[in-house]
Amino acid sequence: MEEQEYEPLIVGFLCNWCSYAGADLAGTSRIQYPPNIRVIRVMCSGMVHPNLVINALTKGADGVLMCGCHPGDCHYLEGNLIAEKRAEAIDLMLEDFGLEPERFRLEWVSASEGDKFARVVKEMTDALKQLGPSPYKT
Amino acid sequence: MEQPEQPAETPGETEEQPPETPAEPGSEDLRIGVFVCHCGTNIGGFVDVPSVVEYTKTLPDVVFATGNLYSCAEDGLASIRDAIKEHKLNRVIVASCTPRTHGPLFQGVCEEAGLNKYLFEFANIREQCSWVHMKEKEEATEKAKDLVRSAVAKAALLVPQEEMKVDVVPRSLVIGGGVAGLSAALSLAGQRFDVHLVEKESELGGFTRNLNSLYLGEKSAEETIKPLIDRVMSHENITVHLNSQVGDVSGFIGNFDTTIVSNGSSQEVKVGTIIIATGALEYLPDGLYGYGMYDNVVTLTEFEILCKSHKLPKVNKVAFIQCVGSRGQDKSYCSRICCVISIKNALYLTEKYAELMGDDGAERVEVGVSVPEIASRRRRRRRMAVAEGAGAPAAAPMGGPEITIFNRDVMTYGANHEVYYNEAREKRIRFVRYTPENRPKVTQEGDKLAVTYYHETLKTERKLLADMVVLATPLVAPPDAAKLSKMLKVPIGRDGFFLEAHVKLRPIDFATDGIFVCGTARGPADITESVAQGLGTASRAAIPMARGFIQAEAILAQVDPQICTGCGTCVANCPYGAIRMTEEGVAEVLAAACKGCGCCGATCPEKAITMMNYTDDQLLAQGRSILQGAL
Amino acid sequence: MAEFEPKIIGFLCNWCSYAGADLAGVSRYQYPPDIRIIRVMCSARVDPMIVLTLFKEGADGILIGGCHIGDCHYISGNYHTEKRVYVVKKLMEKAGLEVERFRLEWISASEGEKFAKTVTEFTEKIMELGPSKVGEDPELTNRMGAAVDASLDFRIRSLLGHEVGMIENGNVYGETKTEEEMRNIIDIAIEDEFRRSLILGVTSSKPASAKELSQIANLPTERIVEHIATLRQKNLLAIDHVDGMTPYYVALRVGGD
Amino acid sequence: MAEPVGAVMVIGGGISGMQSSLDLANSGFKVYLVERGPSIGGVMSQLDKTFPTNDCAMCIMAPKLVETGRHENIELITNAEVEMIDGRAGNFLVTLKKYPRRINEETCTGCGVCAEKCPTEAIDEFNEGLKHRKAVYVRYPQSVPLVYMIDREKCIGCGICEGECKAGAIEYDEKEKILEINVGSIVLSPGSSKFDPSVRSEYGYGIFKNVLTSLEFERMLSATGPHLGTVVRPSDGDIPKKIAWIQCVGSRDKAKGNSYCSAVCCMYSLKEAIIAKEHFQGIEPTIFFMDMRAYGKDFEKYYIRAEDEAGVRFVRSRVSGVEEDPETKDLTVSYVENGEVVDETFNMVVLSIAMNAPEEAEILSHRLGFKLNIHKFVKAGLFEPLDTTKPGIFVGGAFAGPKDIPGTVAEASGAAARAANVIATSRDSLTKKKEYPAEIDVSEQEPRIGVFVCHCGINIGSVVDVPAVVEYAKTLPNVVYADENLFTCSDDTQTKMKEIINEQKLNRVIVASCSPRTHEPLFQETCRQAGLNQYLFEMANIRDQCSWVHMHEKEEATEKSKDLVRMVVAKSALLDPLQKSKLPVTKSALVIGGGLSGMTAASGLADQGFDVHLVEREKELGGNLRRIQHLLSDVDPQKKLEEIISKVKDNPKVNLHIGSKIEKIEGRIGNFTTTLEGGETIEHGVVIVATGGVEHKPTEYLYGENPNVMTQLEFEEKLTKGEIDLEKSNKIAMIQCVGSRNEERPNCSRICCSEAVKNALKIKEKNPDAEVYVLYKDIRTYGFNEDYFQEASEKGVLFVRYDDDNTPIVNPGQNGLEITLKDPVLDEVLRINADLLILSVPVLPQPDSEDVGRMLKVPLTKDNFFLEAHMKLRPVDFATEGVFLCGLAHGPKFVDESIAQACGAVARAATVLSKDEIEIEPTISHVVDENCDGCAYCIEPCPYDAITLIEYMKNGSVKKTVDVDESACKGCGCCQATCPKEGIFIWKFKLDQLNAMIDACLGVA
Repeated sequence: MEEQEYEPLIVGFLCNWCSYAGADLAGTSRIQYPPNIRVIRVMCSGMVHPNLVINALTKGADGVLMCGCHPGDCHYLEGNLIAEKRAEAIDLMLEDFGLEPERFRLEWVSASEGDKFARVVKEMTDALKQLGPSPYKT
Repeated sequence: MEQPEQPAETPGETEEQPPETPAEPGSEDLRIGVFVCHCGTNIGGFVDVPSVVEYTKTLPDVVFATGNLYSCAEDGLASIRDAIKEHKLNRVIVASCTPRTHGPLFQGVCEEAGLNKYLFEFANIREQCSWVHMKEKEEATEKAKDLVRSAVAKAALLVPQEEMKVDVVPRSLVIGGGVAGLSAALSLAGQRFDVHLVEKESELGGFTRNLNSLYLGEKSAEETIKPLIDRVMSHENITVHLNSQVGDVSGFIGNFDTTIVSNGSSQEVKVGTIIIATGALEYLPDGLYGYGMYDNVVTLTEFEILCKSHKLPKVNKVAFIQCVGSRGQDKSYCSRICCVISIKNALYLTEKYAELMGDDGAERVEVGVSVPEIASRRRRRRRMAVAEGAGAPAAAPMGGPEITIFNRDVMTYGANHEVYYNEAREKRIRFVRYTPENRPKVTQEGDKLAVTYYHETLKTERKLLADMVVLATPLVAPPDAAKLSKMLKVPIGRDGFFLEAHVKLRPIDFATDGIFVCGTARGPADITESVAQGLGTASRAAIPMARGFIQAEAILAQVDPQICTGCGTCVANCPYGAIRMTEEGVAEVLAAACKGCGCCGATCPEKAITMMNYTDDQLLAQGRSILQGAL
Repeated sequence: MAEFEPKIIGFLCNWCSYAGADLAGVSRYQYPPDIRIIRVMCSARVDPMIVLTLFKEGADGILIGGCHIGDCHYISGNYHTEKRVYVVKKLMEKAGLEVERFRLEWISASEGEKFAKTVTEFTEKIMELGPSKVGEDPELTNRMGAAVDASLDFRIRSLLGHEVGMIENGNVYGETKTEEEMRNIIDIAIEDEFRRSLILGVTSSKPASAKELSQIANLPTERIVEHIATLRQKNLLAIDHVDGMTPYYVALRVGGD
Repeated sequence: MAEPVGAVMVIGGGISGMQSSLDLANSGFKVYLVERGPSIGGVMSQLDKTFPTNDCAMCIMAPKLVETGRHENIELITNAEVEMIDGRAGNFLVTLKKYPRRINEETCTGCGVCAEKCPTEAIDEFNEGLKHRKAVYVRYPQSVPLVYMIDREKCIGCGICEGECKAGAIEYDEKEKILEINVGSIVLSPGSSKFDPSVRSEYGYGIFKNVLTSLEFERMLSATGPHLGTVVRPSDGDIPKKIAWIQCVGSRDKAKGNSYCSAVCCMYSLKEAIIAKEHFQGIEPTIFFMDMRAYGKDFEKYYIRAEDEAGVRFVRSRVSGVEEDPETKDLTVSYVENGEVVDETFNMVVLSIAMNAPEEAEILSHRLGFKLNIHKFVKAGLFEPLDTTKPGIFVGGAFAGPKDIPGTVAEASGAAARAANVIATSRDSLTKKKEYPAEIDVSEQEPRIGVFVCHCGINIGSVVDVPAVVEYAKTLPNVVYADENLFTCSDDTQTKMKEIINEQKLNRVIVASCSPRTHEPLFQETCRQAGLNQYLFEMANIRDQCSWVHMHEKEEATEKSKDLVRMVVAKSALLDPLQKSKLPVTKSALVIGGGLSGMTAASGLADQGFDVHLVEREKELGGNLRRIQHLLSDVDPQKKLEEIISKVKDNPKVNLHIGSKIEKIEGRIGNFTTTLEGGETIEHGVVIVATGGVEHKPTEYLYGENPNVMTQLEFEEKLTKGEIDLEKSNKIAMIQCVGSRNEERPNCSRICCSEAVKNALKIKEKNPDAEVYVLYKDIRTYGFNEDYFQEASEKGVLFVRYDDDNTPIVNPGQNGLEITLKDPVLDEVLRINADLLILSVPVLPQPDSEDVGRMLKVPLTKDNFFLEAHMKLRPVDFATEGVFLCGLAHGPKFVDESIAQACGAVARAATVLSKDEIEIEPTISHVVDENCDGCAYCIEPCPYDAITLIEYMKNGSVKKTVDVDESACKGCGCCQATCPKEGIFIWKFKLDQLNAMIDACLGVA
């Protein structure tokens, strides 16, 4: 990449039942958002090991977005609540790794919230542009 | 599709150092030369040419501008040629008369100087300026400047174009083996072109095979067409496909890919031209005048079949009713030939009466049911039971038949037909006029058919008891014409007949090049006319095949397949069938068929079509340049 | 004050009208010098977008000359021209630009006199109307912008492109549509798409509420709300902010940025 | 008699029809699901959220939609109607007329380009006319089947879609088709229709722009609705500040609408009010109602929350009219409050419109030969709630009477059970099982990856440079084959794919196209058919999440596609072939509880040929029904009870364990072992919990002190025994909500209002001159019972309202009981001297529910009723598989509701029992014994309690480790993410697989 404008790279973990479906709906509705995210489908947001997030961030991802079902909607009863607790832990870890809190975000996106998914990606992309590249980026 | 030939541009110069590639529009290397013509005093007398020249020099990208006394004179042309070379001009503008007459001349000069002729642009400052504003020299000069500026704006955006030649396959497909198709096929074969003749029936001859006698002819219909059929069948250049239909057609003039389907098997044939001679059918007047209800009510063609097969029952009083189902009764049109055919048959019956009614050994039968040809025609259509005892032949007294022709107008057009009409009257055939408000009515009365009619002169209702009623019905387009029309992308009119390109000047052409129509496929016609049209289409079709190639237009529509989504709007718009959908589902312009009108581009919903040499950018640049006003 | 010199552009088809204009010259029929001619091969080449764009950029009058119906060199081109002219006029009407500024005339190659007469009349008409207000009047300019956008709309263009065919040859179900039916269909499309273009045009520079848009577009607010729904479905419009209970909409620039 | 046909026709594809179809197809029957419209989903697909959980309707429904659409034994027949029917139960010949869709269902890929380009706009019925759709359309974006349809009425026939459709699916000349289908039984589930509120002209619907129906408002709220979830006034686009809901529009309205109560409107209005407020805080909702009928499970809590938390204002008053201010288009609502007419201005009015019988009710009844009731719903009996009057034809959902989604789903399952009953002997006769070639062993092979990149017509190809992605894919490690397809999902491409897999010896397959949510099963199927393990398949979503969302950044979209492919390739190389493990099923059921529900369930299962163990701890069968003496119907409950009991007793398949208590239940779906007190053990494959409930014993109102104070059930018993003389005791008062709707038990007990009405009518029947007072908070005679409430009012029963601030005071007086009550409407004190006081008390759960819950590891609600797996869509299931629920154990309900639910439990249980073995998804957790040190961190997060800590001897020492119950694990992966030592993982989502994706994404190979 050249000196021009820096394009952040976001790794997304989307739960299969709500958020991935919501991201699909953004597509079906042709809601445009910046092409900076790469989505990894997981069955539940509760499946995402904190190490995965930290790995991604320390290997050069500018941000990690984790999306799950709204509380109460989890396909696995309460996986998303576990993810939420874990997110708090991840936030703490970010500090240890010298990373800004904006680099990790947990959002609830339901299957009918295509627009919300698009908005979240756009907001996060904008925020990461402001923030500049990840210090781990080689 | 065969590969088009390489463009024929300046073949001699390929060896030399090629001229500098013209700069891309908008690049800094534009070098525009402008030649402003005095045209003697035609322009110079009203437009201040030197000031136009000076003004022109101030325009962007103009590197050379000069005046010429007569640009079109040999020295003028030479100066243009020299200037192109000397100043390395890559766009040339002549401001003088009209491109319609002088465009090709100056384009030629550009080519001689190694410049693609589509990099030439004209400004018409004579016909559309000096000559029409002779009293307003100042304004005329201003206008001339505007026109030159507008031409410069366009020239800056011109791109070189190439002309294409497309080979023509010297083979023709004739669809329909009636007299029209037979004549066309024979004529083409005689000119040494291969012909594939497709006939859906098992025999050639078409509608004529139904007929008995022919008017103005000595021989019977059968005898008349037999030699034609024989010659076609035996001609080495004609391949006859009986029991066959055209399954599919794609391609364009010179290169049509057609599929001929015969008895389930299909064959691919590549042809250069196509002639439609699919003919017409007789209208069956179900429910009119007792047709289908009373056996002895027959159509004209059925009457001929009866005569021809010697199955005419004993009849003495015969009534012909004209315009049955035509001229507004169902079909709106006049079927052109029925009047003369009714007269023909009336005369035939009169002349051959003794023979037809005599004891010639032929079985006298009930008409509708026992004559297989007619029975099968009717079976499907019969909806009402035959009245009991109907149709029993009456014992006709010997002597002569009494024939009445009920008509609205006797349309025996042309010299020969009128003679016929007079003859009929001499033979005491009665002509009774009726109006559409008071049509005759046919009912069964005992063993006779009662024709009740209103006598226009006597102003009373009269009744005629007839043994047989013959209905003159129109020719109608066959139902499969619509399918063929879709396949070939040529139009049919409201009545289902094929619609020619121009009613007056191109009566047997279609807008789509390479496809022609003749005979009753394009509307009612008699045999003479059908043959004439058949021969006409043969000669039209021969032109491109004889030349062997088509020079395609260079100013073509171009589809950007990246933008096109395949909505098909352009296909619906193109008068020439020159746009088709590719397998990828995007539009493609058939260079050989496109005429460059630009109709497609102006409505392309995706703006995926560019009309070369008249692009949106170019037209807008011209328009905007005009709006700028003098600087 | 300088005398008004109208800017009139003529699009003439090569085969009839341009030749007719030439004949006017050859015959020395004099006419006012304000017209500037652009030659096209067929009058059907003139995209409604081009006419509207030039009006939007200040043309005082535009004349299209084509062959008489039935005489078109390209068989049916002028028939299409007629339909396109209708769309242009409709959009001018919606935008509030005098439709008299646009004229279609059939002029054959032999009608030099008619050409001169047409131009004379047309120039007089334009003189009478005075200079185009486009550019001066920002609202008119906005509306003309919407007219140009609408002329590029897929829906209008595709309907326009199918109009003749559906009248002449019938639709995919083999039914022929009458001129009137097609005109109704196209009228609805023009109305819809013009309003939508206008909404997008207005909101691309400044967020606006449905009520404001209603005033600008001179259309009942309930209709505006329907158009807003359609535009939001297409993801062309979004709520910028809500002031009190009133949402303000902003046009979305198509694309990720 | 000939064997019955092993197929069922389900008519109507809403949530009810889908549930019936799935239950039947999953228990061995072929199903023809006939839908009038172009896609299934019914009214539920139009809803935004659902009460009382505020679940997103589409989110919870979509999996059922997809499963129905893809089920190999459900044949979807859309755009079709029943023409006629022949034959009898067991063998019907149904003639269907299928209307043309004009788009080929096989070839349409649902890409939507046709609709995008269609130049003709039409009113969008799915969005209740609040927006436009095109003349070629799908009903909603998640439609099943996802096949577009041409609206012939609106289509002008321009032909553009034909050109745009790259799949060549447009067929303008498609004609009507007649289909003849043989089935053994029929389930009717055509749903309901909407009441037309313009009939009630005083509300101005159709004239005033800002008066909407509740369904219109529902669409407004929906994120896929006309304004993407923003509620705006149609008149001017403003967000309405004050919104009024007017209840009972067309319901409880004999004059112009329906006499019955529509049963759902109170709740959906609460929901709409809450959600509207959630969407925009500034909204002030007001609900005008007569009685707030929050009678269902946890509904009352929802009602309380609406008032307390969401600030919904409730006005108990019938609105007399709505007027519009012509300037502002605001609406003035006139109503009576405290005896005075009040005019209040609102910005929007929502009419809670009634549920009518489906439009086609009469035609269906005529063509199929079953009878309707006076409301044009299906005529059914109280004890046969799912049977129509014609044998072999059954009814599910709203066609049997207005009801909410859980009721519908339970009934739909029940109708499936009834339908299966007829044809149980032909189970598995018409269903197909797919045959697959032997699986290729890839364990020793190096990865050979094939990548198929899809153009999806122009959906991907016009944005992403597909050939470039293909070329790029070829350069990736392990990729031995890459190519592009126009439509990868088309039939011909699938065939081609199979050939390529074999030719190229591929052992990993990747398709880069659309969403795995919709298409993964299809491609997995293709892999299986090619002999490749289906878990070696992966997808890259370069359409929904790339080309469609970056349409104007072609280069970036191409780059992103390459990245996505690279990521999936990286994962693919690490995939393992997985096998579904199979557990044998013990084909018998345990039913706990011998009341009405339990007996219905037991005989239902037995009738389908399964062995049943019915355990009842009392000495006698019958449960609460034994106490019920009369019903709101002519049926004699005791006679019916006898019939039911003898049916159970006479059935050889039912093993009765009367007077037995269960000591413990062990095992899991397919294989339970239950031990009874006394040591008898029972082996069974499923459990149905039908433990019932008990009547609450009140402490208030002199109950237990004064002999003339009794509960409704006691009254019934005494009346039947002749202990009460109504000639003497002719002043009778009833108090509702005694022990319910209070702090301790906030919920409503659902049935007491109707019971009170029932007994009041009984009293009036015996002594028309008796004075009967019913003191109530809200009269909740929902559904058709409203008619009885009206009847009681007409017969002179006096209904007097009280509220929590003014509860009745009962004192023993000289002339019987002295009851004083302050009437909140008239603001005067009412005194009643009653001979008898009857208390309407709630149904309580069995006191030992907790024990049963613990034994079965199933949860309870706060009220100690059993908690089903999902309030809306799994009303008779537990989250624990193989355990089902019905009757009062689930919550208070009527006889017919209990029976319907019991039948529902039968159908659900039959889906398990009909199988010889159950398959378990292999994408579940797996313990890595070497890494696991038994720290047990993973046990607590597991939502399914599927992990246990175990110890065993290894190399002479105790090794701690965890064990995963495969049949309980659902594969959510919470354990994997919790484990600090990589000691447990989820197949197909292993950490190294996910890490490989991250590395590939970041380019750090």
